[in-house]
Amino acid sequence: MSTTVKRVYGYLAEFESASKLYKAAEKVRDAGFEKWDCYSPYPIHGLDNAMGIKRSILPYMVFFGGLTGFFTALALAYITQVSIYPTVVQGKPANIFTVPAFFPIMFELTVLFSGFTTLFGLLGLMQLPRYNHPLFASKQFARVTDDGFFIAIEARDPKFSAESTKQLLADIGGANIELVEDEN
Amino acid sequence: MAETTVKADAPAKREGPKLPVLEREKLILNKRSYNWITERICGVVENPQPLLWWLLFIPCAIIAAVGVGGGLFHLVSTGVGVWGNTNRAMWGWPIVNFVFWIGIGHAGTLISAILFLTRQNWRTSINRAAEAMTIFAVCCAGIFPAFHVGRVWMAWFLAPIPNPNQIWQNFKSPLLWDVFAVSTYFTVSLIFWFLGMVPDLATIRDRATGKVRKFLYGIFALGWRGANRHWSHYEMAYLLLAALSTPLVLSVHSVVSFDFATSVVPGWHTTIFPPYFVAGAIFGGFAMVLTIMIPARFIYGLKDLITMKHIDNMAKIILLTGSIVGYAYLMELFMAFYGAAKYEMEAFKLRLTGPYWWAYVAMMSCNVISPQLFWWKKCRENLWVVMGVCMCVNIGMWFERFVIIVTTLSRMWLPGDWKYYYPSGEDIMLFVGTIGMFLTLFLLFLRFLPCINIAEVKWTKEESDPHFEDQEDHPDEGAEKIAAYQMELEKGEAKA
Amino acid sequence: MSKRVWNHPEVPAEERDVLVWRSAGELDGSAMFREHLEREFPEKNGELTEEERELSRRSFVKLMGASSALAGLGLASCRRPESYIVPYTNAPEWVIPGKPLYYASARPTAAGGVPLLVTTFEGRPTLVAPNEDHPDSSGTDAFTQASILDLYDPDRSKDFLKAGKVTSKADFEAALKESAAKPGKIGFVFGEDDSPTRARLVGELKKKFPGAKAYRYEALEANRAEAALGKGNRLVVDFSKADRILSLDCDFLGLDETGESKGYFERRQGGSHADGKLYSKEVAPEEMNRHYQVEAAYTLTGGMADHRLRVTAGRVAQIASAIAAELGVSVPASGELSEKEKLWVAECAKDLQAAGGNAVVLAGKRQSAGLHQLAAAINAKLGSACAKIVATGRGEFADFAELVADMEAGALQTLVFATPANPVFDAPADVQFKELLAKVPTTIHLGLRADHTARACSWHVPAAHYLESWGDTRTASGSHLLVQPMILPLHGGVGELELLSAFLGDGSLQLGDEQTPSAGYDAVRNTVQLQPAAWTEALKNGYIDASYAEAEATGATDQVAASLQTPTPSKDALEVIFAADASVWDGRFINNSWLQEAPDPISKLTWDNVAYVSPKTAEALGIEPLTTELEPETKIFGKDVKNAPRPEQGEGEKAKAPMIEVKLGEASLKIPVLVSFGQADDTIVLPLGYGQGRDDGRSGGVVYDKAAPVVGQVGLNTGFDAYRLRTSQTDYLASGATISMVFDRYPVALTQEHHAMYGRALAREISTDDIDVHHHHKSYEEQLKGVAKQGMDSHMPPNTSIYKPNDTEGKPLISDDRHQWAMAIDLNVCTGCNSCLVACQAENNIPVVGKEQVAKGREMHWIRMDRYYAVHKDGDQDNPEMIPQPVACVQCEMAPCETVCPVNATVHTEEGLNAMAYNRCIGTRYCANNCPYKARRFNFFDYNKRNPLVPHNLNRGPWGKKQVGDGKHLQRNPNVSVRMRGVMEKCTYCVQRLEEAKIKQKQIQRKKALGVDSTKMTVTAKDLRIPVDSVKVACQSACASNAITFGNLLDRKDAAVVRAKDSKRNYDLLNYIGTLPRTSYLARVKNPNKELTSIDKNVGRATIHIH
Amino acid sequence: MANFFPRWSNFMPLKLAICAGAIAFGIALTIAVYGYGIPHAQPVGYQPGQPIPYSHEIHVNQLGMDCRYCHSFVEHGAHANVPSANVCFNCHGPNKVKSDSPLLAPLYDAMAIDQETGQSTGMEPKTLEWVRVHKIADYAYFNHSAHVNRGVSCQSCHGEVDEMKKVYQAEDLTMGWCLDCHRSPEKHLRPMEEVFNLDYDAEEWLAQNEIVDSEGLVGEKGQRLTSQEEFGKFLKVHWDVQPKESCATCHR
Repeated sequence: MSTTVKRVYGYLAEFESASKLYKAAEKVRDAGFEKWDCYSPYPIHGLDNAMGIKRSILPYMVFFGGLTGFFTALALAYITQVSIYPTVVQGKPANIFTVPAFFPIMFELTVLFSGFTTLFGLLGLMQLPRYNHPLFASKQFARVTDDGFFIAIEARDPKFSAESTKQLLADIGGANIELVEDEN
Repeated sequence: MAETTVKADAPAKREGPKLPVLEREKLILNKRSYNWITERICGVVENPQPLLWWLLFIPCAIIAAVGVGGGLFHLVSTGVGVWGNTNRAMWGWPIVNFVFWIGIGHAGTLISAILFLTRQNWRTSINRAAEAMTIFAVCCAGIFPAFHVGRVWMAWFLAPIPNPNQIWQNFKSPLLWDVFAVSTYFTVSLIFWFLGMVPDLATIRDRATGKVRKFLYGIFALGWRGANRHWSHYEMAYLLLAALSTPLVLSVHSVVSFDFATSVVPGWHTTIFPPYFVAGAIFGGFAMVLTIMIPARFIYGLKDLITMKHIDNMAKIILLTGSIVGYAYLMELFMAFYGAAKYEMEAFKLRLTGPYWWAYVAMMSCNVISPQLFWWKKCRENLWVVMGVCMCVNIGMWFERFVIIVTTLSRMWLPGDWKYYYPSGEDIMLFVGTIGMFLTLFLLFLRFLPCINIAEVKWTKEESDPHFEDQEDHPDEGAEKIAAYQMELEKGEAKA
Repeated sequence: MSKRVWNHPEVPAEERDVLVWRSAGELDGSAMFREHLEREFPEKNGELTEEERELSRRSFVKLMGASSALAGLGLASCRRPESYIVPYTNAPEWVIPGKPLYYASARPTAAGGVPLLVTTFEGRPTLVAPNEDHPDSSGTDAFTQASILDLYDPDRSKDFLKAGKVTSKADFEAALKESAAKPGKIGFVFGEDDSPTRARLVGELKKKFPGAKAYRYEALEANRAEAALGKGNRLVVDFSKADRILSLDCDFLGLDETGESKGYFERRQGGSHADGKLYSKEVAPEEMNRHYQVEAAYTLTGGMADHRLRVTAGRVAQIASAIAAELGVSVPASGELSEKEKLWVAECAKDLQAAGGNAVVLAGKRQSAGLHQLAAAINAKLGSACAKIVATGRGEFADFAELVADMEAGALQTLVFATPANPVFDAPADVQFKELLAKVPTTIHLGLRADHTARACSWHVPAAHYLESWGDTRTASGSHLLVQPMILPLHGGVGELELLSAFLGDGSLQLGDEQTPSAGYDAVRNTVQLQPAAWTEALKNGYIDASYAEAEATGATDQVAASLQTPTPSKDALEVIFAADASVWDGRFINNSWLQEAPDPISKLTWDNVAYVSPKTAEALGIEPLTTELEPETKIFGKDVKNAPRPEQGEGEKAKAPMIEVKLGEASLKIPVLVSFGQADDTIVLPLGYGQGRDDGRSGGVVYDKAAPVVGQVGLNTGFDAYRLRTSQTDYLASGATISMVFDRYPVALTQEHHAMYGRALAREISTDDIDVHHHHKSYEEQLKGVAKQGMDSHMPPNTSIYKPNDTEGKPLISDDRHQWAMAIDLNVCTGCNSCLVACQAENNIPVVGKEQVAKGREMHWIRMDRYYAVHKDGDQDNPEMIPQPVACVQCEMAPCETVCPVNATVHTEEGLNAMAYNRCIGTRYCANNCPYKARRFNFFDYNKRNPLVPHNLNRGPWGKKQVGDGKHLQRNPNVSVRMRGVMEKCTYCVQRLEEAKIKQKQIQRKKALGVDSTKMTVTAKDLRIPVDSVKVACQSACASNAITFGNLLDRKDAAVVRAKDSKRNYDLLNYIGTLPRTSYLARVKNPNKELTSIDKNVGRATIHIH
Repeated sequence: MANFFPRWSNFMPLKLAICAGAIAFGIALTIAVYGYGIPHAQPVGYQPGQPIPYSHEIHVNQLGMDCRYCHSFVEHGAHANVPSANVCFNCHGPNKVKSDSPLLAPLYDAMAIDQETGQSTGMEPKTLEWVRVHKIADYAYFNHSAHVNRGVSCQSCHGEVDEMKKVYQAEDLTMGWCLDCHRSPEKHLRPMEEVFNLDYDAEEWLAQNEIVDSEGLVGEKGQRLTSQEEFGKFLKVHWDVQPKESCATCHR
């Protein structure tokens, strides 16, 4: 058996239901913790408030993503159709008046770029994919995707202390409180 | 067929202000627990497949391989002439099939996106399967226009790639719009579908026992761990995608309809096409969702998740959209008559009475008349009737495209070139092949992926509400807030 | 691809027996020229296997001038494959690689030689066009246009045959020497064309071999007219003087020609071509001719007629005699006429009488000698100045009856066939020609095809095509045309004159090579007796001034009474009319795929012949299923709706005509049947020439023997042999036929299956007479004004566009200030003869697709020859108006096809052309859907690579039979891309010719510049504009009636096309969609007799009654 | 329960994405350079060996022969023909220039003449097969006469042929390259007399020949032209040179 000291990730506590989790979250928030999170099998309404998380900034990213798509399409169409090589098709004008014909593609590229921004923006914000995580080492944590509700408070949090944090979790109704360690 | 529905009890008594709340049917019956939901849905993926699955899968896979694989091989090696298209009907079955499939591919995104935006919580039980259907239908649809071109090996001419010839695409062509629209639609639908599935893949991952499963589901679950900081972004992303998909889904079929509407062809050149096509797509898409979900519901015992309420809701949408489509048909006829354009009038006269009258009759009776049965609750409750009407609608929607494309092209402007169009064996083979491919992919989807959105279904349970247990404990959440929250729920659900 | 194919073939010099021969003048000329002659064809006939022939032919294509050959296609490597430029070793004079050379020549036909201008590329003839320098030149028909394909026919006879077995040329030469030395009683059978050199040689032969006899025979030349006009005489009509024409079953614009028809068409234009300028005025009714036609079944001539009387063929003579009686010719009394006929006869006679010397009566060649005598008598009575009887050189030749008699009597020891006919197949059935042939010890057959006669003769000699051999011929009026070869015989064929010369000499064939001219050349030179300079000039012009001497008519009327004695047909005893086929003529073009695929101008049938009956007869005989209505109607809610259902015989690939059995005397024939509108009741029309070989088990044709093929791949299993019903007595008309239904149906490939315009004002027609239109009485002038306002156009507001077709600088997009191309098609003179269609096929490398594909609706002809029947609601439903309408790409200025192409493969040029970049096309076919005129054609298969003639072959794709290296490919125009599969194609106004002309104009500017300082020279748009009307497109030059006008809109009134478009008759097809087509149509004008409009209500109203 | 995925897997997706991106970029770059810049069908610098090592440098530069002596149809037809063997023979025939050079053996074989005796060998002529250097696609119909007759020199497309000991391809001959000139022909126009002068230099020529823009076609009226740019524009207007960009110009 190795005697290496493992790095502590934090405390994990289970809660009975969404309501209990909600209430517990408020308390952890009020206790001033920063590096902690709630875990649940489905999104719980209002938990963001209870945890004190700000609204996601994803919409702003997507807006600029969409804008990029829009201008890409406009530039692509206008430059190729009007500036570089205008062709005479059905006597349609080869100048600014031809832009209405590009609307469908401008729309589609706006959506396409927005879609990609959403996907990659989301992954970036969530810092996923992350396949290895200390919490996965916890046996009970596997129930988080089924019917488990958890709160984990990380050791990185300045307010974290081995004893009082555990006590806090117990106080707010956490069960099966477990010290989660990094595996290596 | 009798369906044993357990009438839901009145919701648990809540303190606080009394609100005039109508009693609602529950979306999940028999007060199933979270774990029951997980077990039931993941069970579909984890348990050995019923015999019926194999009995369906093997023939479908063979049909797909022969029909699509063999059909396309012959087509590409020999030429488009193996199809029935002629110098008169330059588009025939292939484009009919394309529009048919792309139409089917609309319900999925629609259910996911529009119903999400309008807070129709009943969508949660069906949206996953419907989205999968979208993806697979778009795959099937994509085959047709791609291989329909005479020189498929030159199809990259459609992509605006800088090239030494300095020649570009024609951005004024509806067909190029189509290329952009369909590929965008496919991409965004795929993102939507995949993102929606990530938490459920995590569920399966966490339940998996085998190493291969652990690895593969683990890879696609992206390391999801249900953290609320993730849920927060995730919900926003989902909302954004829904908001993007809604206009997209409307645009795609509008653009497909532009292929026809922007032409000068009598019978095509009509401004009613975009809304009419979109309504038709929703109509056909919902019918296809029902056609597939009703049997799946039986096979996998998902009756408590896909309830009669779901089916009833969908039947009502079919009735509504079917009536819109019927209105469009009649309006077309009226405009042809009222417009006093000889060729337009003739085109519609020939649709009604010409050599393809049977296709018109099939379209009218399947699309307009058969859904009218859904005015009666009895019919909406009888699954045999629902299934029958849905089959009719599937057939009718195919004929709608047939009427628009083939009937029009075989009797166009100059009688000197009128010629009847016959599909060839390869046409039929490829169409049947795509049906096989669609079913094969769908069966594989049932086999390997969660067919119902586990996370969202859990969320529709009443106890998922953090305020479910008692409200007093939340002094900072005033009664007004609760009322507003309830109102919001009502607004969305009263419709359903 | 193996490398050996591309190697330059090496053949010893003395064996180079096929070579390019460009102009006789040069051949005749200096030794230097001989040095310059270049070998083109490396093959050695008779010693190569079929495969080797194919290979070397392929090499031939690759060796053209600067064209390149690929070696070691570097598929594995990414390197560019090495290709070679193989220049001539000794460059021949005049040949500029890639540039065509034009030579004058002529095609001999029974109706009179056709003066031609042949286009050659590096020695390959690729296209024939009328020689417009010739005073008699009046276009070409479809047969002439397609005859060039016969030259390259892969199934052409290539081998000498002895008793049907392949033998060597040496064998034959030995036999010929023997024969020429001691031929015994020798006979020669020639075609019906008139060749002065042949006549001279025959004269010499008669001197050399006392008792030698010359005959003439072609299946469809019965020479009945000679009974009235005298032996060897023919009637030549000067149509330009003919004010009134009565045609008694004479298809003078179509299949039986009577002199040049140019004058007819000019008169049809009613003086609008005054002052030598086309369309300088409107059609003036008083200057138009009036054309009466009496016929049983529609002919192209009948379609042009102002008044068409529909009677059975047997009754034509009765009508003629009634007219003759009206005019005061003493004739036996004719049979009973109906009231309507009486009126028609009386008014027609009155009209003819009034025109006097400017009237002419023509009798059809299928009609009896009696009718010809009647016609001659009427002409004489009228004092017709436009009908001239001339003595041709053919009087010297004995006719077929004599040949048969001589053969039967065993009076011939040697018989030489040099006729294009195929007597074993096409001689009357009762003659039993094959048995007769056995009575002649030595028979030598000279022919392009190893046909039935070739197989039955003791010797067959592959003949040289008229583009490969020396010869001469005469036009209908007697102008002496020179036939000069464009190329040495591809397969070592022997010319007719060479064979005759061999008999005149010691029997050795002098075929000529690059060193020595052939015997035919000497023969022609000896005939014309011209000094070298004059000879060169004559070759350049293609003709020598000459004309036939006028002859006196015999004035005989001895057979008139007999001609009136024809039984009245009934449904149990039908009248049979044997007709020349518009695709294979008498059967000689059976292997010509262009003609086979060109739809019959009337029935629109391709690849087959069928029996035609009138709708009423079909109903009476109970022939089911056949659609007998022009615009079929269905009762819907008690109302008749014209709803264009599928014809009952099926449509498209499922069109299957019912089979009937026609019994005539002892003989019977199973043949499919179709309804023909405007045909006389109780008659059945059987086109001849088909059914030359069938191996599909059907009984209606000669059984095809693979070991002794009598017909090539093209003609195999096409049509039914109606010759077997034909006897010497009933060679054109027979009576007493019965029909019974056979429980069978036959797939037919029709290019048009709906025959009416269904109320759409497409092909427009007006009348010089007053007409009631929607209860308004409209004079000719009013109708003329209303042409552009017919149908939808009457109430559509003008199209307005919210966008202006401008570029970034606000200048119009179609901006070229030198050329703006446009075309006008004059329906007034278009007969619908297919000549343009075939010319287009030749010029633009349009592939043949085969019967299966045509049936599906995938024919590739860029010109679709629509033909509509129209009846007025009060008019005679059984005798509709027939009006053709050629539709090709109309080059819309606002072309709907362009905007929908996603890859910019079809865009507009600055000159108003709707260009098609084949190499950019990916084949979405959207353009074709959006084309209102349906003028686009798609290559559904690799028609150029795969052989479409083998059944189902195209569907086999890469496993199918190929046709690469097939001789037909030598005909290709090198200036037009050969399209691959998956590519859209269509008419672009022969853009290759336009570009060529524009470049030529630029070359001229430089030549001007070289004298002076080029920087001081100013070139303007006007200098770069090609001379007015100097470019002719292929269809235009082929057109016999000048119906197509093409030119530059910027030439203003100088250009014929602009004047045509300024005509009030001008209208745009489907004008109201706003496509602004550059091709417009000119409405047809009918010139009816006022007195007859009460019975002929359809005349001039083909569209005008349409709302 | 332990983590199924090892710790290093956390950065795998990012690494893979970067790798994939790099590879895609590399492919794109390769295509851009080799496909776009130098399309393999039109390799600039392609310089194959020829059956006879004919040197343009000697014939044109040293001997001063005109292009049209050999490429005789360049003014008249679409093709600038490669000379037939008898043209070479005009100078290199028996007892003429270099008639004994072994390099000329293929020429003598082509003419079927014995190089030593000058008599006919009586053998089958072995046709000369020159390796094609400049090739455009079969469906593009380039016409030499249309260009040289309008003041476009051989040099514009074929480069400094007079300097070439062995001919190579100087320009890429792609459609885009064609279009460049069709869009701005003024870069290549020169006096028609100088089209075949491969030593021509616009500025030198203009220095010797006074060309005055008297009509103000380029700039100010009466200005003396000095550069190719100005001169080209002047000639373009003067000669009404309007090269087309529409498909039918080259594709039929």
